[in-house]
Amino acid sequence: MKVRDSALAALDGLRDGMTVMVGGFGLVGAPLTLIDALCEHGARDLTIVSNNLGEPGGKGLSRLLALGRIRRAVGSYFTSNPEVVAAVERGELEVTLLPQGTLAEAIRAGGAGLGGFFTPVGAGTLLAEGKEQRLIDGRLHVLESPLRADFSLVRAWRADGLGNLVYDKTQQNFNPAMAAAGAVTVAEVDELVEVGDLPPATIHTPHLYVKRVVRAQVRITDVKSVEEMLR
Amino acid sequence: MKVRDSALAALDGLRDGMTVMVGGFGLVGAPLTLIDALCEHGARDLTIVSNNLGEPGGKGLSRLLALGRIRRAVGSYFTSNPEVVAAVERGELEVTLLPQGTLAEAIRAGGAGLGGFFTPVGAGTLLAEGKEQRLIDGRLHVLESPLRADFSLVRAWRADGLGNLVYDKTQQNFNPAMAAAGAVTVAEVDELVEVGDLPPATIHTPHLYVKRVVRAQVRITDVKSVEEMLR
Amino acid sequence: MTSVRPSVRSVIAERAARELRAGDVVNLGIGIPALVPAFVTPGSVFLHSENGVLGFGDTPAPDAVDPNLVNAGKQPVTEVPGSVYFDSAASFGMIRGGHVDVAVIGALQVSARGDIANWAVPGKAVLGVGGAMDLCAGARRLVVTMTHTEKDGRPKIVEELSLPATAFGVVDAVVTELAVFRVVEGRLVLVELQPGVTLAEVREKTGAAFEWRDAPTPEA
Amino acid sequence: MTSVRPSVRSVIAERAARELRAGDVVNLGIGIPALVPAFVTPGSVFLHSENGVLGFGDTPAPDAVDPNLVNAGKQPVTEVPGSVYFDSAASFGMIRGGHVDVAVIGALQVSARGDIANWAVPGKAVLGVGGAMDLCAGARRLVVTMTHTEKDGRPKIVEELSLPATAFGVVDAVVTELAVFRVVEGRLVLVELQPGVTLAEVREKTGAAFEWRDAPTPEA
Repeated sequence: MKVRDSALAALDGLRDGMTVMVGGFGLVGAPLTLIDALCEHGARDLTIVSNNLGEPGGKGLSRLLALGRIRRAVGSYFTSNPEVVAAVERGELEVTLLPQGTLAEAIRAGGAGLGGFFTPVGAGTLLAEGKEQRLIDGRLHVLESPLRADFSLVRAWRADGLGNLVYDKTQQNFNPAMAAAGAVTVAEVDELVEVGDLPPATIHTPHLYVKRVVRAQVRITDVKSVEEMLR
Repeated sequence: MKVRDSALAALDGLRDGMTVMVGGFGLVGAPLTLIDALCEHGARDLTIVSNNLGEPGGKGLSRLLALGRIRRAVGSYFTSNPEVVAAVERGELEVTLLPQGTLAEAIRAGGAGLGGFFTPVGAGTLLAEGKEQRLIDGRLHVLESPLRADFSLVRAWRADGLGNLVYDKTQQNFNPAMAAAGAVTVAEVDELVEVGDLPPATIHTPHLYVKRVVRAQVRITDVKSVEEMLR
Repeated sequence: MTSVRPSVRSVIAERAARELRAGDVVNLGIGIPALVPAFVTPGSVFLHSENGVLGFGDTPAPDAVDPNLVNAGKQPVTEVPGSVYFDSAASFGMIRGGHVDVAVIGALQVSARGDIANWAVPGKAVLGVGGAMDLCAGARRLVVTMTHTEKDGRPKIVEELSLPATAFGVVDAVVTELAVFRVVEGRLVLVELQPGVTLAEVREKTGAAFEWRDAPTPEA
Repeated sequence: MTSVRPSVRSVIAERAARELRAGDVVNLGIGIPALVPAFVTPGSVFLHSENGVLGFGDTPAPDAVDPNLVNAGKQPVTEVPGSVYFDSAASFGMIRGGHVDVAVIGALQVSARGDIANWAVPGKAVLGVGGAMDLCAGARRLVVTMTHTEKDGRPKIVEELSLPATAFGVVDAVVTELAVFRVVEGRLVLVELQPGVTLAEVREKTGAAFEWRDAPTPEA
């Protein structure tokens, strides 16, 4: 069975130096329970692939960063968290920046077994420096490489016992693509249901992508109040 | 409003020589009503992008082929229809063959604004001849180009008035990717429902991809009996 | 002639709203673009947000906030009839593939030929780009909203970008508190002066040559 | 030593079934692979079909056929608890990305180093490839099921393919009515003889050199 009793147990096999994808856009759809378990786990020198690194005040991945466990971050938007900016300025964190759509597409390409793709986004800009560029149909494109991970940590609303996942509203964001791009994908969910209870056409992440499932212990509202969300 | 009274009216603007994507795997998910309308419409010298060209006996796109309207077909599996094989042998039809997954991915790339992608599938084989190939991570890959169309004809189960689409079971196949890759996408559906009646997380094709919607007049069981399906 | 800031922002947002047509799929950036919905007939356009929603409504009341439903500014929004959710890869496929009719976005600089800079400032660590490049490169029409000049008076509309580019030749319209420009086949064209603004003022505060439509009397 | 055809096919399918492990995601080609489910404990593996379904059951009775639910052979199948539907691009992403544990597929030829030919015959118009290349290149394990030789006795297991290749170095196991081979680090290894078959017969009917595991007595 894929369901694990504890989030820490669900990280079995995760080691120093690994690449870990972590879902979420800000804290929405971020696997906060698994991030806490990752802090507890102790692995260091991690490469984290995530759109951003949590929010100020040690929320989400910002907590892992504060513990000094992240060596490199691959994402699109680190500016909103001053703790990330400070870590870069101190030379403690290396950052690889991609346009957000290129990040999403590179993760999808990783999961889908592609060797890379040409995109017009970012072509000719600073973010294309050192990358192959070419004109395609008269428009400059840049070649981007796929992203894959040793572990992918995702957040969903419901899972069945096989590991089929359904996400709630904009909780999806990077989670489905990351679920497919991780060698070991661990999902934390609000609800576990019986196999057959999820309508087959509504499943966002088919079970073949999910190795382990745990119950979510931390909800977004546990770390960020509605007042903060509306600010 | 996107809903049109007739399938023929929904093809307004379609002209000789255009590229038309047509959904379906065999006849499942094939827009049989719109294919009939395309036959009635009269446009010729068409390039059809479709996994296959219907089934023997003038079923689906095989009817359009018999009318001599298809100049070129891009797909993955034409062998199962002897009428297609005969048209090629008579020199009336030009065929471009792609591995089925490459076909699906090229259509997706077209809709998603990508300039091409590297795939290991087909690398080193006859189907990669004349295409750029390179080693990526020690494995030979072939560069494939995106596919786009002037019109995409798709088949779905339900649509709301905005053009949001939901497919039934394996009716999806190439339809969602094609819906995104057509300059003008026309959907034929079994049911038209009110805006708001389709649960937002269950919509397969968001309405921004769909320009026109018509009611399906022809169902798969109208052209193929259950006995034939089970044969 | 200069207004207080909030009013300038409103003037720009109100004019930008008139760039939208009924039925458009519209992606709004943060800042001034986020003010645009206040000037649009409710339900006349479909708001797209790159984190994975098409068709959403206003900010909810505090007791109606759904923490799993936010826009790209991480602000809570609301579901409306016809709302659709999808993942980031699909969402950026919509943007990159030209399926978003209009993006309204802020900028640091726009060049006469429609290049845009809105993500990086030289000398500062470049740690965020978000969806800016995707939206600038992918939206079918790109409407830039910005104040006409920097606070120190330096023009933001320039012959050549001095800041790192976000995308090249992609801007369709620029709306400021002074004027509206369009980029037509690589040429900058003044199409409208905001109420009370003179051509002379726009010339003075614009760092690029521009054409204008109605053959106005040449000025010195 | 030779059986009637249906029996040969069953022998191969039954042995191929033992290549599957509980919980495997399995894609079955047409022909002999389609016979494999008859030899698998129901529910012990998840069948994947490239037209967009994971987890499906047997052919339904005529009065229970759903025309919108078919496998890649266009045969009606049935929904089971846990079934998932998806589109072709997603489905081939699963295959190409290595998320399908085993593909069982027929072949015209297999080479000693695991190259496979199963889609084209020289001199005939090449008008169909379907998902063969995707499955051969993408499945985590590739099990080939085929009769050991052509009807005229020519071997199908060869040193070098003479037919157009589908993919290179991808075959993990070959199951015929005579034997089971594995390709281990580019070397062909005989691991099992079917009941009543001798090593001499396999040697005679195999067009490639092979190793075998249990150091059998050398034969002439």
